[in-house]
Amino acid sequence: MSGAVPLLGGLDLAGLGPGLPPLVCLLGLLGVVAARRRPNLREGVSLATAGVNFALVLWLYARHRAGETLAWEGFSLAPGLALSFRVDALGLVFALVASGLWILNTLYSIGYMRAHDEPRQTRFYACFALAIAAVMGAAFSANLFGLFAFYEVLSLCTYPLVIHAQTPAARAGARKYLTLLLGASIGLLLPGLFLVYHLAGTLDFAPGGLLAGVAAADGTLVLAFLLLVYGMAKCAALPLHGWLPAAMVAPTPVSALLHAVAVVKMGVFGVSRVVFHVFGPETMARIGADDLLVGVACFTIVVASLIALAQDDLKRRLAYSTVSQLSYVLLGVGLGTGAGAVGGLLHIGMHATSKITLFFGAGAIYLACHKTRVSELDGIGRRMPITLTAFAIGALSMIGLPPTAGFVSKLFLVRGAAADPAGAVVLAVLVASALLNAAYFLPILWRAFFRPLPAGTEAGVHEAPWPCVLALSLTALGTVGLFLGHGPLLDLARAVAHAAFGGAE
Amino acid sequence: MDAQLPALVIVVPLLAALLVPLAGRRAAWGLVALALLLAFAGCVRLLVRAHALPEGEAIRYALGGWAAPVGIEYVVDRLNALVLTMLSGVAFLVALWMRRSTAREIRPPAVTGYYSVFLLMAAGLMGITITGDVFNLYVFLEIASITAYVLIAMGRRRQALYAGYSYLILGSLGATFILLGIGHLYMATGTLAMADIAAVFAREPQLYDSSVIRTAFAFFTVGLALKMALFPLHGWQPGAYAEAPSATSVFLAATATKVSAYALYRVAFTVFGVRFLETGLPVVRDALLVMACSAIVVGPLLAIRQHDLKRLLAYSSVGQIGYVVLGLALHNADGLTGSFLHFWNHAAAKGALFCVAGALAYRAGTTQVAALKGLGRRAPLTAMLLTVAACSMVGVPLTAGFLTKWYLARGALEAGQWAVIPVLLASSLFTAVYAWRLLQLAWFADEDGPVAEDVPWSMRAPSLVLGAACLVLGVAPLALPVAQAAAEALL
Amino acid sequence: MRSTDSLIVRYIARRSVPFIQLYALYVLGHGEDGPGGGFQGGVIFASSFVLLGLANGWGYGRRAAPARLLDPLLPLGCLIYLGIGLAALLAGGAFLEYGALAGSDDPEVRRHWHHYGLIGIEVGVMVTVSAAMATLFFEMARPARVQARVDRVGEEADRA
Amino acid sequence: MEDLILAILVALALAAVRLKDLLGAAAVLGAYSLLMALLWCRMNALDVGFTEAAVGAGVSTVLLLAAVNRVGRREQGPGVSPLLKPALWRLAEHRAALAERPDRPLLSARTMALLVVGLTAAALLYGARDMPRIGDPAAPANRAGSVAQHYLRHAPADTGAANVVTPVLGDYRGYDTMGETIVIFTAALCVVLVLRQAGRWRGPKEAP
Repeated sequence: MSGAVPLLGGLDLAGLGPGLPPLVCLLGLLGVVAARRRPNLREGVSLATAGVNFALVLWLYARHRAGETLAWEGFSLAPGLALSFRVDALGLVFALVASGLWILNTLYSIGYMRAHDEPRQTRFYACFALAIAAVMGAAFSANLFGLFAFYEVLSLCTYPLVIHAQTPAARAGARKYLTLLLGASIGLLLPGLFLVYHLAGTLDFAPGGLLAGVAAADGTLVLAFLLLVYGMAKCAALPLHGWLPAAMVAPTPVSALLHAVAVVKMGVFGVSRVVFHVFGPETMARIGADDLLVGVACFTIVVASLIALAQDDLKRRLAYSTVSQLSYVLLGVGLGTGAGAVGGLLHIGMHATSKITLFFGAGAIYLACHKTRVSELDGIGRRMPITLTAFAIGALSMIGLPPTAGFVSKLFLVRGAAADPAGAVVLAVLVASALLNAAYFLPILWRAFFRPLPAGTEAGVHEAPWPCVLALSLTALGTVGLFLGHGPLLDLARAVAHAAFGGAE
Repeated sequence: MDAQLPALVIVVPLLAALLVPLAGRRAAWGLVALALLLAFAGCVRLLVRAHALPEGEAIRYALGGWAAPVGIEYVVDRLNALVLTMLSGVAFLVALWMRRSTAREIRPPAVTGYYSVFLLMAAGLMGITITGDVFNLYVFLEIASITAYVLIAMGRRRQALYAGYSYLILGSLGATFILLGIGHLYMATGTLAMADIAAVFAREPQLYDSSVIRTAFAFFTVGLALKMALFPLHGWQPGAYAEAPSATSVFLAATATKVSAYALYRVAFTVFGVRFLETGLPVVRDALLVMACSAIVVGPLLAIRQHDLKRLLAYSSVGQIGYVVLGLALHNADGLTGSFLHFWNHAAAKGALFCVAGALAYRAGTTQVAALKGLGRRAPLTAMLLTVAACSMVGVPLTAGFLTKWYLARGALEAGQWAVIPVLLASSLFTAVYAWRLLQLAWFADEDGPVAEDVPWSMRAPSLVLGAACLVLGVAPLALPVAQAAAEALL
Repeated sequence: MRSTDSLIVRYIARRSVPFIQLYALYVLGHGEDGPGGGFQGGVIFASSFVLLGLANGWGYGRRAAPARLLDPLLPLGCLIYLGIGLAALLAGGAFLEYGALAGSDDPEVRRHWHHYGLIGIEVGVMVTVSAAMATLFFEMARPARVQARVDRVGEEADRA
Repeated sequence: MEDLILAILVALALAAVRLKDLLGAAAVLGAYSLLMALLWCRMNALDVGFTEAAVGAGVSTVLLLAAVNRVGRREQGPGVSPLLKPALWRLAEHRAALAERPDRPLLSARTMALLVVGLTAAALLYGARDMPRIGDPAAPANRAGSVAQHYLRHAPADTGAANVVTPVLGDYRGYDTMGETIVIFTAALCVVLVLRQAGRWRGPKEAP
């Protein structure tokens, strides 16, 4: 392997390749715990970990572009059960999005936690580090077992984050969060894993799907597909979406982590893996699983948007918006067309950037004036112009208007749907969804910018602490930036689609 | 000395057990630790040697110089080398762990006696495991049983006497059944050496239809099921584990019932032979499958309702022994591998959990679940230990418990026993419920209690070794090749 | 247990002790040629103390076989047994291979040593069994009055 | 003759179970052991008979007496023996009692005991169908080439002992005997640990 750095008597660090990011994050975890008595150092370690991690992912991306095959054998637990890592386009999409936004999320967390003077911050940062380690591990896992293992680790290590406040409400929310996620993964995902292994005799991802050549009854395969998709309840497909609104009790940086960066994206990333590398488009089409996925996605998009419309709590409204937006990804990968797949995968990044902006905005509003309800936001745009401008950008992206990131992915989705024989229904759903998105985001903006401040509140600019503002400004800029320059992501998504469907897009 | 190892790993602890009552208290503990360390080293060496042997061979040792079947022989193959290593390893760790704990829980004049009995129990369990002679198995079973009764009865509360007594009654019943089984077996075959009995069966397959042989097998199964607390014969276990002194609980829970399970494997596969299971008395196999599955589901379900940590863990053991027996009922290489792995995996996890209970008893003077409150702040390392071990019990991937479930599920699918999968999953879910409850208290309870320091390092270090084993065994398959080879050798 | 009131019973019990013990030794020695051996001999040996305890009172019997004598004897018998086994092992044979004690390959010598080994272990068995049986009896039969005193002493020892 | 002894044995066993007077029960058990010893002798197992007489009829009875001395003469508990009522009847009674006390087990200890004894007896009877007769030269244990035959042939030459039982116990299976000796040691040690200073200990004085 070129560029290998021989260290410590021949230990080939660079040879670890895709194993490096998770290992670095684990080191970060140790650093956080070691520095538990010195908050500045602890937060410094967190930020440094995030930065190094992003740099490593970029390095992997560069080498992947250069055409290198990057893999690390990792550990073999048992024959057929290994923790091994490989870099591929799909994994890079997830890894780039997560590790990039992670830096901003960490920055924002520091501001938020310090401003609130929250207790138990060491536990918070430690779990944060473990979460990103799990995300990196899942992104580069070369087999279904690794994906499952890191998926579980992420569920477990985000639980302390959700319950962070330890109030009765936080406990109840966290309980629902873990019950649903753990119940689904033990009750559905794990048997799905057993079934896949039983059918195929391997769990290693394969370009055309590891189940491609497997002779099995269609019914069994559909069962396996459903077990895997619903087992990954993190993708929040109805009716297993309940954990998402419940987890809103968490501190805002955690919500951002759950809803934008790590947890939900882990779910849709997992489903994409299942579609492309476990079943493969051919098998999907043969057993009708693609239509099934599209149906579930369409249903979720519409129903979740309708529910969002009825929410007054800002974060809950955002939560249901997330449920609905996630299904764009499922829709895209389920369409069975190249453009659809590109749109779905792009939406991982586009939605992440926009939704993190929205959550940062909501958190900043809460930090600055302790408001959580939509109905309380009258005139707030005048007091927090930067925050609300960023919020507006995020909202536009959700609706899918230019010049924001959401427009790009939705454009590809529309193209993909148009290429589908039964695309009319999907198109109708996409249009309806855009309207619904507008219906629940625009009133917020209207209240914030065009309604007067309620009587008795003093006017004047009163933004949240600077790290928060900085972070949300950056993500808002990123939302616009991704509209203008989404080249790397698009290339990667195209590579995945190309491998799956050939040249047609 | 290498050739004498099979005898020495048993004789050295026995010798120490006899010397301990004559020694002072401090020297006594040193003797215990030293003897068990030597035994552990010997067992590791035996494991390495047994694993290097070609398929179908074993290390044999003729006691008294009389080759079997005239004399008694020790036979070490991969399966029992695996169990021996587990036994001696756990015993050594518990010996290190118990010095401070017994000082608090056992009345001072009785401490050396306690050490002696503890060593005898360890040697008894190891003797059951290593022997190749069915009657010798019974002799060591007696040693292990009597010592277990009194190790339980020495608990500080009065109820400990009752717990020890009820185990005495049921355990004696089980031992009697086993003895009846041995008697019937001898009557039909005229020999007591396991290998020789198997040879008789191979020579005279019509014996499988003999009512004497069938009765023998039924007695063995019921007797050993009683000793291993297989549901619904688990009645003695929760009280016993809950009332016993902490060190006893750790050692008993980590090892004792598994040795009976091992004995069942040995009797079923080595003595009676695979063909007997398949054709001779398949109803026993089905019965074991049903019992194992009910244990796996009911154990954790009962555990959820408990308020005493040790009692909770005891009920969880009722469930876990189901995993160990399931392989026998599934009867294929993967299922057996899963069960054999569980010998180690469960020993590590349950040992660690009882160490947490012991630490609680040491510091808080109680083992109520509620006392876990705020453990994460008071004693972060102990709380981490609890977390890791609980995750392994649930079967979270990358912990040792997952590998067990993985292999058992594979075995079940292979055997066409689809119904076992929901059983495994339900058990994981129920286990997750009580594990979650414990962790919730340890990490996320409101912190109102006084801040006390963690237990002394002499207790922390051995328990952390057990906790680390839960992780290491989950990622690095140390036991796997041996377990797989042992499973294939049995079939 | 209290002593009986009958002087005759008490006297005869006391006087029969040596005969019982002699018989026990005979049973031990006779094990090679007929029924008997260390186990039976040990039981009979212990029964002499039991008889003393039954007839002359617990305290009388206990004084004849005090705990500080019996307690070390308990493991001692087993140690003799184990020691012979280990000696054979160290002499190059298997554990408990008495013939190896001879240290020679001559079958005649080996057979002699077999014999000695057998007697040695029988003695070991007898020591442990007799000490154990007597201990069992005296522990179980301990009168409540004595028990209360022992408890008190024990608690004082605990406190110290 | 054996049949008569066996019949008396069954009667004695029942009497031991039925007797409320523990001292009497201990005496009955002593008689039981003595008869067993007789039975062993009739089967030419003199060593076993001797041991049974010394241990079963002798020391065990005394130990039981000592225990009775500790716990009192009368057995406590319900006065009806399990044999007087059919098991099903008792089961029904327990169902009724269960309604009042949910923590009570479904079957009482006595019913359980009766069930266990019945099942064990059934299994033993089933097993007896194919049992070889006592002393049958064709039985596996007595056949030429069997271990027992080996002992009978070679024991005197191997060890120089005239009584075959002794070399079997002390030499061929000497390791078992060592184990049994350790069992005796263990039992005595255990009794000492439980009974000596039986008052409960409340832990070291310094507060935990």
